[in-house]
Amino acid sequence: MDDLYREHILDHYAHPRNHGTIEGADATAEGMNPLCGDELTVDLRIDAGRIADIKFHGRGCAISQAATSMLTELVEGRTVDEVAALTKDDLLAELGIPLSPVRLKCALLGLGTLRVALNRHSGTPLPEGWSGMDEVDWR
Amino acid sequence: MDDLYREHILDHYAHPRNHGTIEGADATAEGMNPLCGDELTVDLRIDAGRIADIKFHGRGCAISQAATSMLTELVEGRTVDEVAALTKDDLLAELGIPLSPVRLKCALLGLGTLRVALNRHSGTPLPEGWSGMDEVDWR
Amino acid sequence: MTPVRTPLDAVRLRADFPILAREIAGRPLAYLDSANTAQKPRQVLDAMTRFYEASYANVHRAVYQIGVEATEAFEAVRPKVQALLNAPSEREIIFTRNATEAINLVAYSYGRTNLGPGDVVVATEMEHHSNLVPWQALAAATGAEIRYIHLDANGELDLGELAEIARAGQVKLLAVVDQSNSLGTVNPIRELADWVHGQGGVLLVDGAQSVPHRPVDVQALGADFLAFSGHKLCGPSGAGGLWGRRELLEAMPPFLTGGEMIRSVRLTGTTYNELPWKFEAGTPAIAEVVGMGAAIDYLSAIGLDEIHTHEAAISAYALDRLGEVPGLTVHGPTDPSRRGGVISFSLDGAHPHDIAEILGADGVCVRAGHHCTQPVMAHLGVVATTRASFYLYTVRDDVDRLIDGLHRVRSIFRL
Amino acid sequence: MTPVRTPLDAVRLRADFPILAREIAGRPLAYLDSANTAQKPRQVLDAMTRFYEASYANVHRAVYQIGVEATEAFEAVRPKVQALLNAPSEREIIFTRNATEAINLVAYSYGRTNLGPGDVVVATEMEHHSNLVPWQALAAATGAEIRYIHLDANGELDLGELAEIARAGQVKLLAVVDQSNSLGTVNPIRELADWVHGQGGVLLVDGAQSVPHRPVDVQALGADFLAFSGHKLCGPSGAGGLWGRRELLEAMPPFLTGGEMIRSVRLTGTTYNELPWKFEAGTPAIAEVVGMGAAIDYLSAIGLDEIHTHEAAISAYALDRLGEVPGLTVHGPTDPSRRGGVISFSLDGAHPHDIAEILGADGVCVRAGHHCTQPVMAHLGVVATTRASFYLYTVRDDVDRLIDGLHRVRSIFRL
Ligand SMILES: Cc1ncc(COP(=O)(O)O)c(C=O)c1O
Ligand SMILES: Cc1ncc(COP(=O)(O)O)c(C=O)c1O
Repeated sequence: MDDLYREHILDHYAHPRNHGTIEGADATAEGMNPLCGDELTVDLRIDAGRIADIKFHGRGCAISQAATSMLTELVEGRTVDEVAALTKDDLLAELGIPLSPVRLKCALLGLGTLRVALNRHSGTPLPEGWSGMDEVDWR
Repeated sequence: MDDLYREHILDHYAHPRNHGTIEGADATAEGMNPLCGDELTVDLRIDAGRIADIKFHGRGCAISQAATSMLTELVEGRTVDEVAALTKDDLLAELGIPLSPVRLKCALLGLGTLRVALNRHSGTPLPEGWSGMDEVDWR
Repeated sequence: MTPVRTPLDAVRLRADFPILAREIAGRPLAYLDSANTAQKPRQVLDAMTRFYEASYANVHRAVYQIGVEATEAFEAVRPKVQALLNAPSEREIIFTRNATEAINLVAYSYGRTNLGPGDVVVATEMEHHSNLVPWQALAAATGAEIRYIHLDANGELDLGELAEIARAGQVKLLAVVDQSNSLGTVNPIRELADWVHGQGGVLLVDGAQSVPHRPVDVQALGADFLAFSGHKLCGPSGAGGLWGRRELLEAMPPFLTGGEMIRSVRLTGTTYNELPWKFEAGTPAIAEVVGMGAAIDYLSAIGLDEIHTHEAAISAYALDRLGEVPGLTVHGPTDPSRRGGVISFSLDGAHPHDIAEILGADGVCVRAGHHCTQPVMAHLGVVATTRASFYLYTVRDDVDRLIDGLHRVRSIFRL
Repeated sequence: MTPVRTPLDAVRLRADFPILAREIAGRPLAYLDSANTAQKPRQVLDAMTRFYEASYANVHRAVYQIGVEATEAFEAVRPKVQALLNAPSEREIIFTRNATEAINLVAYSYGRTNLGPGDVVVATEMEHHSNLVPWQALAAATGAEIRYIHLDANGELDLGELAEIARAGQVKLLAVVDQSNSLGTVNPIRELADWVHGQGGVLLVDGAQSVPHRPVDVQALGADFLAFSGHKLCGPSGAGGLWGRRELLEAMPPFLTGGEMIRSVRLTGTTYNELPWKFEAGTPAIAEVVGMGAAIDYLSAIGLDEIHTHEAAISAYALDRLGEVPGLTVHGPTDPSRRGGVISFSLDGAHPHDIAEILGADGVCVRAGHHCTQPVMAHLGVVATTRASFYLYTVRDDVDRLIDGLHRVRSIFRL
């Protein structure tokens, strides 16, 4: 337990980085965790192939809020291609806490939503029925 | 086992009484045992409120054939009211063999079919969905 | 013949439930998620194992000894369910996988035959998704309209809306939960039955949360259909049931078709079996129904009244103690007599998932989420709540550990 | 990684099945009704009891430890089924109660969306009622026509009829059993797949009798859907499955609706979950699916190939010995290589019910009846047959006792 709610998680939860919305964003996506109903919106400004700005808001638990906050720090300023290549393990390494499968869905909600936003921006059709959660399996 | 296939059962099976059909019967009914697909037809001639003649034919096991054969002997010449009052226990007493619930359905097929024929004759509407097997429960 | 009953001794009953002895972080489970699914007593597990080891066979078909035993064990559960619900006839008891399948059976078989444009199907804002989505689907498929009875500020149904609903069209069916799984609210079923019958419609009661927890009498309720789940009443997963009034069931077309539910099959057409088998296609959940029967025996021996009394006492204690936690809001009716042993709450500054995680690490099992009642969450203005729910094996110590855990949550989040 | 396998030792395996030690009339059971339902090894029963005693909780929802364990145990069965069927993805595996429910799911969800007047659904005269009545019901509901592939004198499908069937309309779906449960016939599925795909239709394979008994590969068969039952493969009652091609499943509307299968529910409308959960409404048969997983592990460790080889040997022995009984006719293909371990027969002068009763009294369990294939019975010109069916635990002694029993039948009836 003390493993999970470490100082950096609590800090990101209490003081989320890049929280808010972007007026006239270049891409936006909403994510939803069907298990708990948590909702998340990610806005992007993309400039010359780079994430010039990223903001998020929504309702979620400490894990999803902290993970998304940390994710925004991780991607800001990086190229779209770099970000598209970011894996869930990269994010989980950053989080550095042990997660059960249910909580994994929490932790990856932001990443999934960001992917949807990037796909929308690039015009790549999303896989049918894709919710950005496809990487999260139960095992 | 030797309890079941007693001499009188085998005899009625080999030599069914009142086997056949009645031309221009006053009442007829077909019975079916959905468990095994066995089919039975009972024809009646009714005269002055009495079973003047009864015949049956169909396909069935030794138990159902013998039970129906014995049933026809039991009812022939009796009044319709007496026959309508005949219970399954009366017939089972006549059979005199121990029966599991599945075989009870075999043994009572003839009685159920006879009841349908009597109901048709009297013009009493049959209960909805009634197959003449309603008395046979699984317990 | 009613045995004289002593108050239920939950501490003693816990010993019947092997899983409750499991330790997490050095302490036995405090399982506070029985509204989700109940744990199983040894009596139920043993009944199933014994059945598999001695009498397992397919039902209704076999002439040989174990087939006869299997059929008798399976069919003996129908009168047990009949007695549990005070149903007029065991022929009215249909075995399903769970309450969800039971409700879908009615939505497909009754609904698609009897509803059309101009008709209204009524549900409530408080329904579990399983008693809501099938009616949305029915409305979409038939052109009937769906209307809802909304919640008041207290988490109870606003019956003042009935008059307006009646004006929307011909009310054909009202689907309502007997006891809410997320608010605990106990609904005025008899009153709703009278109303819908006055409209010429029928009443489906979702008994998933009431049948396991207190005496339920379908005739006194005035219900036409009632759905329930075996896994919530200490039975195995995979078995549940539907009760329906015989005249209705007789007139309904089959739902699932296949083996067992037929009388005769020809390539040119098929006739169907009698009730209840008309609605039970294919090999049923044989051992699970037998297990459900053992669960009904187990609960009946304790007494549904006693279980209800016990849960009411635990709920009152829990409501009291939850009141000690700063920033905590209990949802649903404030009058303890109008609610069952289910308490949903919110804690300022802590998300339900985090609460459940922190409690879970100490072996306190509560549910966090929308409890399959998203419209209730929308009504409350939250996405999720934390829920503790009680059963015959819940003891005060479980509640104390819940409260301790909530204090721990507050300290972790510095609230 | 394929382990080197030795031929299956049925005598040793029998010890895994507690019920087979049960004595009737002083002798252990000779259970010859596995096509109806299979018996369960201790390994499966233990897996379920262990699950209930240590990890039982509802799936997909819970944050606490036992909920995580339950979800993992449940979802771990999907890849086991995937491997069993060589399915492309575990997302294509949907858990149902049995094969019947799996077939109904396709008939409702795929059938009612894709078929209409002018379309043809094709079944065969050999189908189990569970793969026949749903298509009759579909035809009646949609105005599509149902056509049948009939049987030849040998109990095999008359593929010469395909051309005429194709002229009857747009063939949308062909439903066919992989291996007949009443004749033992093994069908040319690949050939039928090519034909129906050539017509622009899809193929549903009823794998109820093949999946438990030999390696089945949905991709090699060219199937679009395959249904099976867990209880026939040594798993518990109450669990089975449907495999379907992902594109088809994705495009299909949900069948049962309710909890678990939703993404989001509003009073104004609902969106659905991803595959496979879109098709799994309500609390699933959790422990039964876990038990089915244990059964798949058990069978896989023995090897489906070995099971098939064993059954072929037992069948050959039984066919030989049945030939000794005067007045006995075996139905179905005469070539042993074209049939599975299921033998239906008739005995002149003795009704199947009487045969099964007399055999049963000596602990020999065979089935008497139409085996849910009344059209096959009509084709054979009988109302019922006696059927002996084999599995991994069948030994020659079981067959010998069957033969002894048949001689006893003849002597009782003085044949
Ligand atoms: C060929 C075939 N199809 C379908 C079924 C139906 O299986 P279940 O009753 O498990 O749904 C059976 C089982 O009897 C069968 O043998
Ligand atoms: C009120 C209510 N209705 C229906 C259901 C659905 O029950 P099941 O998932 O067993 O079908 C539940 C269970 O969560 C419930 O609480």
